[in-house]
Amino acid sequence: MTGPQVEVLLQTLISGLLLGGLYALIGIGMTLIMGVMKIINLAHGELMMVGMYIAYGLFTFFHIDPYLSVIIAAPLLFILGVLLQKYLINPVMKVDSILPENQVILTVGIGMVLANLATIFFSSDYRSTPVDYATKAWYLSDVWKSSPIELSLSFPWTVSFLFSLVITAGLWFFLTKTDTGKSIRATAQDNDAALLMGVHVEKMRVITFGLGSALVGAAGCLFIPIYYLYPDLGGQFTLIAFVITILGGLGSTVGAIVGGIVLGVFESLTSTYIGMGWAPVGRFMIFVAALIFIPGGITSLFRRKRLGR
Amino acid sequence: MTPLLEVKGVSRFFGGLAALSDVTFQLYKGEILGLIGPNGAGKTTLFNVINGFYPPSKGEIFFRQQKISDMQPHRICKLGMARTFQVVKPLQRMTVLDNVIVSAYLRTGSREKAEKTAVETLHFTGLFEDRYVVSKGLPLGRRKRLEMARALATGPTMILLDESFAGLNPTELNESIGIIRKIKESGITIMIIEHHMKVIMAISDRIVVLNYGQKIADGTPEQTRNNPLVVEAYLGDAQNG
Amino acid sequence: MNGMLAIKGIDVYYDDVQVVLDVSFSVSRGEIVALIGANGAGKSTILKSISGLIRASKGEIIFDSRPVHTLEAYHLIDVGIAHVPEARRLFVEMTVEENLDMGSLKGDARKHRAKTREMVYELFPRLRERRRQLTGTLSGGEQQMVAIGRGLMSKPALIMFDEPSLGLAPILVREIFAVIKKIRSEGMTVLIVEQNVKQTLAIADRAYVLENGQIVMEGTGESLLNNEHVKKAYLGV
Amino acid sequence: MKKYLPLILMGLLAMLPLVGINTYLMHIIILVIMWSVIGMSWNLLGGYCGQVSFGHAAFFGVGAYTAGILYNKFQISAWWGLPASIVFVTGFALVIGYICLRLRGPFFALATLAMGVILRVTAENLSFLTEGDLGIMIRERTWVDKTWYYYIILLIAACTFYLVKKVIGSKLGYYFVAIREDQDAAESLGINTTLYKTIALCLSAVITGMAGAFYTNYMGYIDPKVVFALHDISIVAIMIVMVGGVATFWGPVIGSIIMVLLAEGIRSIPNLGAAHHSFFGVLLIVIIIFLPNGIMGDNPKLKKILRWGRTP
Repeated sequence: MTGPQVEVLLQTLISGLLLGGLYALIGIGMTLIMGVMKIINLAHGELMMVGMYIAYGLFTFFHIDPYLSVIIAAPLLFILGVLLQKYLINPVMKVDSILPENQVILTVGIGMVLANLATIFFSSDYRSTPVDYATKAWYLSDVWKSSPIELSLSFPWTVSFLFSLVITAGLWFFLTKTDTGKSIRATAQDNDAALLMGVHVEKMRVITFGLGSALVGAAGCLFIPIYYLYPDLGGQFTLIAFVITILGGLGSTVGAIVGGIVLGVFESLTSTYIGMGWAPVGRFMIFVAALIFIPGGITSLFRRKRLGR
Repeated sequence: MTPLLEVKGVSRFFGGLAALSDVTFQLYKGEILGLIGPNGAGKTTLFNVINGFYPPSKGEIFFRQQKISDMQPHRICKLGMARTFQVVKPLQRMTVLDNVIVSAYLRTGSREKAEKTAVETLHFTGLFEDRYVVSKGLPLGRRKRLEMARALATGPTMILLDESFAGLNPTELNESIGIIRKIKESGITIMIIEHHMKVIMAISDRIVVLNYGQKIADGTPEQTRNNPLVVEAYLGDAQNG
Repeated sequence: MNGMLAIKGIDVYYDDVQVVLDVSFSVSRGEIVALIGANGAGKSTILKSISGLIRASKGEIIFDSRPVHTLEAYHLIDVGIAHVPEARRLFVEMTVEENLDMGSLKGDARKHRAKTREMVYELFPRLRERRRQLTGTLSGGEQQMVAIGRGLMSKPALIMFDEPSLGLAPILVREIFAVIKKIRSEGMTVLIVEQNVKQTLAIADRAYVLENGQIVMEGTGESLLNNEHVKKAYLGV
Repeated sequence: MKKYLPLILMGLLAMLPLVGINTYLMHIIILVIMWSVIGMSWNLLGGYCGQVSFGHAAFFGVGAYTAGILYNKFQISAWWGLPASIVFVTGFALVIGYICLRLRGPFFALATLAMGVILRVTAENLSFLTEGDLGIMIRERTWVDKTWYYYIILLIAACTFYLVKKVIGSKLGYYFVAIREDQDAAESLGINTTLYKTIALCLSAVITGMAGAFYTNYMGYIDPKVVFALHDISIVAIMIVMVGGVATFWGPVIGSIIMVLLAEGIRSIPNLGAAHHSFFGVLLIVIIIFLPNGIMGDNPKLKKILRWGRTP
């Protein structure tokens, strides 16, 4: 490989990794909800879109930095998630119908309303937050003068990535070190056993949906410095989240991180080497391949090794 | 005489744990074979392996001299082996008659013929009165019998019954025993999992006992009853007590 | 002896199928009481209705002279009832220690968590060695130990075991039964459901025999052990 | 009487153009009939066979593009798209079925949703074939008057209705419902569930694809965002069935009347037109919570509510 080729490849891998870190945050929210509630939330991307509009609004009207708006948007999304779960999703889970996919269709309805409300309030124009650091970047040649190749690290991408790492670490701490976190994991693994331990399972479901929404809302705030915003962007991210969960294995947080990164890198490679417009196709090729070849997701490969005696 | 069903050294692992290990037995035409064993001994797993839901991890199964251990359940059923489920699986929103018609369609494409077979089967199993009831609303006893009716309507040579008597009241129990005797008279071979010892001892020609996934006995009801291994498996040893 | 748990004429339905018919019995403080009977007799269902996983459609369940059949399942552990469920039902993607901790989420149990955990490790030294291991990777016997330990973590007054010997090799079964006896000697009351009739009756003070969702016989462990009907019910002798 | 209802209705509908109705009304009726066709086909797979598809736009789009590409690239009348779409859509359905039908329940639903998106993105990118985002325009419309379009879609609808009715009354229909009710039980009763699910998918896909081919001819313009739309095609197809009645013959017809009129109604109200997705979404939520099996499917329940309303 020639120098410039290596440069392109490395640059592609770096962008892929950064993107993947953000994807992981989106995927974790969905996988948590899927694990605990055994439903697929097709309004996930729309919740992210709501988070982005909150960050956009805070920036435009109050000049609050998007990264700072995480601490406002995430709690708001938490409340929105709790309300949705309590008053819409939960009642439907108890309804008997011919098609058990009712709850999935319900979340589609929720997503439609959210996207449409955004159109009504903000019109369907593309928006962005023109932060002054948007084009700032670090260059490899700044630190290593005689470097044979040139690589750059975009400032907002890197900061977003780091924030997503911090949030993921915080979540990991919550899930493994606190009783509430453990109760959520317990509910996902065995509903009845959790009840026997005195876990208020219904409450855990509500909290989980809130938490999943807050996570994806936070991801929205991290995306806004680097991405355009428009009301219909949600659907695309719902699918991304779903592809990640399939890739990583349903309900597995570690899987979601791995899945997110794999997807980010793969998409980045597709857009560099095949063309920008094809990135979504690459995304779904991975998805289809995962469905056919590793039905349990990437984590199932590890697990088989660990449990296989 | 060649056996109708031949299970040869079948093992089945789940995540490294053996639910069945090296199970071998034969079943001859016209027999009623009882399959017993304590809870968790692997009886239902054995049915699922024979009927094709799980491929065996090791070993082979032959039915009517054909290897069926690599076939899908629907092909095994077409070959003439039908089963019932321990946890009844009626097609909930269909009527009793429609449930049985679905099965009868296995051997015919015509609605008239399928309905005729279904009605005959319903008479045979005493469910005719309930034919227009939506099966969701059927009491358990009838649902268990619907499972049997459905299996019979596929025109089987052999039928696997998984706890068709559990939870029945004494009247229903006697009716079901009567039906099983009638099934045998009609020339269909039966393999049955059952916990009602009285029933299994009374109707079986031969009994296979499983414990921890292994076959620990194979013989007549009389032999089984007096087999110390079986007594221990059921009552547990009391050396510690 | 004073009555601790009293079951008064409960009926339980699964969907619309009746599995328990007008069952009444009682457990006194410090006793080991066994429910025995064939598969499908309704034993597990009775335990589940005590711990609130299934609701009895009729009848009352009184524990420490207060009705508990109206409580939500997650409150039962607060009144002092622990249920070690059939097939163990561990949180397989959690470590041994996390599983134990799940047993002590509330009140006093939470305060004494570390101390109780030590007690469990004393009881099952093997668990201490494996405390960082995921429970899904343990053997059946070890898993049963975790399940029992998890039940003990809430420091219950009454602990209910559902088929603790299920799927275990005879030597392990003996070990588990010895532990159950020890648990009682430390002041807990035990209600046990088992298919392993002989060993269960050997440790039980009293037992009830269930058939088709009804109690057909009761007596001391010893008297039932020698009862011809019990043998018949199980082996059709 | 009830037996002849479809025939009588057909007769009345066939005479409709003779009455002389205005072009706009005719357009609405054509849309209603086209959506009934899509609804009936979705119902065959989702309602009867229990395989909920979120990606029927994939089949609609492939049908539409078959017609469009035949016209645009091969200079043949786009009407040939109707027969040709049968072949192409079947091909696509087989591939999609191979990938998605191994999944159960909501995962099937999501996989089909992804398929719809894959096809849209592919159509956007394969510009040499599809003209990409520009779309394909049928420059010479066959008729100015809508009457003939009306008769063609009416004929397709009548055939679909007859086909669904025939299928559901036959062995095939019994097998579909058996699979919906319990896949394991169905398999153990000798039903090759993979095969029959594939058959249901292909039938459903082909009918939707023909509706798509008709759409190209009727509207004279297609682009990927329109014919592969998730919300405006795939979800509307589900809603028509959900609203009208899951696994009923008339449900999709009733559902499409309601949905088309609702959509047109909302669009015609000034200032509210933009909110039509919100109305759809809220309607969907309300239907799922209160009438989970649709208007026809929950007749007894609806009656009870009405009765309860009358006696305070």
